[in-house]
Amino acid sequence: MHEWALAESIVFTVNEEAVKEKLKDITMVKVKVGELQQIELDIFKFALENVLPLSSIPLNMARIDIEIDESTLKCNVCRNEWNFRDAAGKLPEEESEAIHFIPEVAHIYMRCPRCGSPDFEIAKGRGVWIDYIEGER
Amino acid sequence: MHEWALAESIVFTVNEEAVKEKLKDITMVKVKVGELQQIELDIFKFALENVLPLSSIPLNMARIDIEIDESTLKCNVCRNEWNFRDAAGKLPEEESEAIHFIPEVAHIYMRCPRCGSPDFEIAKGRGVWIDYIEGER
Amino acid sequence: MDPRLNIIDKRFENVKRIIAVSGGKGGIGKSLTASALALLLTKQGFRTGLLDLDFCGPSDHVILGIEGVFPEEDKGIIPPEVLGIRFMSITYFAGYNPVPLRGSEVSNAIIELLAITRWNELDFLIIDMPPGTGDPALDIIRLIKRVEFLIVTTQSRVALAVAKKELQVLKELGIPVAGVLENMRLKEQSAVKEELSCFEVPFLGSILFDYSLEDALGDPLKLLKTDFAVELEKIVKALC
Amino acid sequence: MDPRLNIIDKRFENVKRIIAVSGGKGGIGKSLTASALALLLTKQGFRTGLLDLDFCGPSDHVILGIEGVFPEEDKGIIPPEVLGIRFMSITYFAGYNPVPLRGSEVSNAIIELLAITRWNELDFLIIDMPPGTGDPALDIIRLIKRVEFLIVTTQSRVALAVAKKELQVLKELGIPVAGVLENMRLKEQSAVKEELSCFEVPFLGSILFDYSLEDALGDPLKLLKTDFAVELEKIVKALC
Ligand SMILES: Nc1ncnc2c1ncn2[C@@H]1O[C@H](COP(=O)(O)OP(=O)(O)O)[C@@H](O)[C@H]1O
Ligand SMILES: Nc1ncnc2c1ncn2[C@@H]1O[C@H](COP(=O)(O)OP(=O)(O)O)[C@@H](O)[C@H]1O
Ligand SMILES: [Mg+2]
Ligand SMILES: [Mg+2]
Ligand SMILES: [Mg+2]
Ligand SMILES: [Mg+2]
Ligand code: NI
Ligand code: NI
Ligand SMILES: [Zn+2]
Ligand SMILES: [Zn+2]
Repeated sequence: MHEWALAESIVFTVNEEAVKEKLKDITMVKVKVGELQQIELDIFKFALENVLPLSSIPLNMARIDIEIDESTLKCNVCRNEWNFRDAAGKLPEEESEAIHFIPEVAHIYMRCPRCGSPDFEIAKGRGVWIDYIEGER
Repeated sequence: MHEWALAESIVFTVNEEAVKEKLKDITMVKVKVGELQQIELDIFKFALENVLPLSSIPLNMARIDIEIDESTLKCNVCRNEWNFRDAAGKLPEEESEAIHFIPEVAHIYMRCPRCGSPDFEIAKGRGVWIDYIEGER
Repeated sequence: MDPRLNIIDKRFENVKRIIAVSGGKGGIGKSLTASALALLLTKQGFRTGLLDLDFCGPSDHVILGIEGVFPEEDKGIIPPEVLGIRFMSITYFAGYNPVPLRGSEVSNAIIELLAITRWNELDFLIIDMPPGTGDPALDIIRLIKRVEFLIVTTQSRVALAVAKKELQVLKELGIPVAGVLENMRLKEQSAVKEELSCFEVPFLGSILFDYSLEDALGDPLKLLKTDFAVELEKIVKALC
Repeated sequence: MDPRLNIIDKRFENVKRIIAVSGGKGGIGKSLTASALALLLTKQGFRTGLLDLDFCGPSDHVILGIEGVFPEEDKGIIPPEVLGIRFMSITYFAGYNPVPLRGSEVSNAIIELLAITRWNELDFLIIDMPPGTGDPALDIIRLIKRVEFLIVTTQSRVALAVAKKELQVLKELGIPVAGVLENMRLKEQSAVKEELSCFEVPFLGSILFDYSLEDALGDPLKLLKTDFAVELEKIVKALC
C-alpha cells in the first residue's frame, strides 16, 4: 500500500502550512486525487486516518475533503484532448499498476488516440494534490 | 533586426487561424510582447507593417493591438517572485542582447535575488505571443 | 497561441534534407559524427548547415574549433558560414557559461531558434542532438516534418540497450531512419548489426576506436585526416 | 500545493550520505562508477542504496545484471535488496520500453519516486545522474538538502568543457563536491587535474581505459575483478 506514503505527505504539508501561516486550527483541507493514479478512495482514506496521529496540529477526517480529479490528456502534436478513463480499459494490469505508482509512465503505455504520439501533456488529474488548506489563527 | 522573423510568425498564424476557423475578415489580433525579450515596439511595428503584405487575408495595423506583457519570474527553490525590469539594469549589454534573442538564456545570466538560484520559472512576459484573434465568418 | 510554431515549416522550405544525429545515449560520438558529417558534405560540394541542439553540453564548436563568430541579424538571424558550413549553436548566446535549463525551457529555446533562424538554401542540415528522448527529440519530431534520424551507437551493451529504445520510438512514429552507425568499435566481432536487424533500418557501417582523434579535436584539417573521418566519408556516400 | 515536496526530507532522514554521480556529459562512465561504487561500499560493509535517475537511458540494471525484482509495497515502496544493495530504478515501472518523457514529466516522476521510496537506514545512497544540467540535476539540488556531487570526466576536451560548466554551477550554489574522478584515461599525461584545479575540489584520481570492462558488464563478480573496480576501490577509501 503505497497510498500510505502519499497520505503522510498530506499530513506533513498541512503541518508545514500551519506553521508558515501561523494557523492554530485547521478547518478544511481539500485534497484532489488525480484519476490517472487510480487510487482507491477507501484505501487512501484508511491510510490517511492511520497517519493522522503524526500531525502536530489537530486534524480529523471530517475536515479533509477528498475528491477524484478527472484527467485531461492533451496531445502536444495534434492538440487532441482525451481522458484516462476512456482509454484505461485497454491497458494490461501490469501497465496500469505502473501508472498507479508513477503516473508519468502513462507516456510509455499510452498513445494519443488520434495521432499515435507519446508526446502528450497530463494537463489535469495526475495524482495527489492539495487544492487548499483553510484554518484559523 | 530579428523582430522581422517574429512579425512574420504573427502573420502566418493569423492566416492559419483564419483558414481553420473559416474567417473571412479579421477584426482584431491581440499580440503580447513579453518584457523579457526587450523588443522595441516601434521596431516591431515597423517590421509587422512590412510583412503584412505576406498575409493572404486583409490585415492592417489598426486591427493589431500590441501590448507589452510585464514579466514575472518565480524561483523554483525559494518561491520568490520578481520581475525582469527591476533586475535588468545590472546586466551587461551583451547578456541582455542574448536574452533578446533567446529569452531562456536569462537562466544563464540572472539569479533569484533572494536565494541565488538559476532554477526559476519565466511565469509571464517571456516573448511574442498571440492572446487572441477575432474575426467574422 | 504561440505564433512561432507556424513559421518553422517556412524556415526549412529550401532545405533539401534534414538529418538529426541521435542515439539515445551520451558519449557515443554523436557530436563528432554530426560535425565531421557537415565537414565532409561541404567538402563534397553540398551546401550544408549544422545545428547544435545539445544546449547543456554543446560540443560542435569545440570539435570544429569555431570561435569568434556571431549570427547576422537580417529579417531573423543568419547563421555565420564557418569552414563553408552554416553553423548555429546556443554558444552564441550562452558563451562558455553553464546552461542550467529545465526541459520546458530547452523546448522554448529550441522553438525560438527554429523560428528565427534563416537557413536559406541548403542541401543538408545536420542536427546534433543531445542524449535522451526528452524535449529536444520530441520537439524535432513534432516540429520538423521532414526530419530523418541517423542513429549512432557503440557495441557496448549499455549503449545498445538505449539505441534500441530510440529506434523503437522512431519506428512506432513512422519517422524515417537514414541508418545506424556503429562507432568506437574495439573488437573484431560485433553484434550491433544483428542486434538491430529487427528494426529494418540500413546498417551504415562500423568505425573503429580511433586513438588519434582526441589530438585532432579543434582542428578541422587534422580531423578530416583521421581514420574516423576517412571511414565516415565512405559511409556518407551511402547516405547521399 | 504539491504535498510530495514536504515528505522528501523525511525519506532521507536515516541516510547518512547522499552522493550524486554526475559530470554533465554522457558516456563518461557515470553509471559504471555509480554501480561499482555501490558494490564496493556494500563489500566494505556499508549499508548502501543505488538510485538510477537516468530515466531515458537507465543502465545500472544492465551493468549489475539485475533482473526479475520489484519493490515491495509497504507504507510506500521499499527498494528490493539485490547484491546487498537497495536498488531503485525506473525500469521497475518502464520495463524495457522507451521512456519518451519531457523534462517536466521527468521532474514529476523524480518527485514521486523520492516521495514514496522508503530507504530506511543507509550509510550511503548513490544516485546515478543522467547527462546534463536539466531537470534531474536541478531537482536533486533543490529537493535533497544534503546531497554531495561526485563529478566524473574524461580527459577529452569535449568532456572537460562540460564538466567545468557543471562544477561552476555547483560552486556558485555552494553544493559540496566530494571529488572529481578522471575516467577512461588513455594517455600517460593528462591535464584534467590542472584544468580543474581552479575549482578547488578534491581530485580523486584517474582510472585507465579498461579493455576488459565490456565483458564484465552484467556480471558483478567479474566487474569487481576488473582493473576499473580495483582502481575505484582505492579511490573509494578516500571518499569514506
Ligand atoms: N571513433 C572514435 N574513436 C575514439 N574516440 C571517439 C570516437 N568517436 C568519438 N570519440 C570520442 O568520444 C567522446 C564523445 O564523443 P561525442 O561526439 O562528444 O559524443 P556524444 O555527442 O554522443 O556525447 C569524445 O571525446 C570523442 O572525441
Ligand atoms: N574505464 C573504462 N574503460 C573502458 N570502458 C569504460 C570505462 N568506463 C566506462 N566505460 C564504458 O563506457 C560506456 C559508457 O559508460 P557509462 O557508465 O554508461 O557512462 P554514462 O553513465 O556517463 O553515460 C560503457 O560502455 C562503459 O562500459
Ligand atoms: Mg554531443
Ligand atoms: Mg553537441
Ligand atoms: Mg549513465
Ligand atoms: Mg544509469
Ligand atoms: Ni499502491
Ligand atoms: Ni533583434
Ligand atoms: Zn495527437
Ligand atoms: Zn530563490
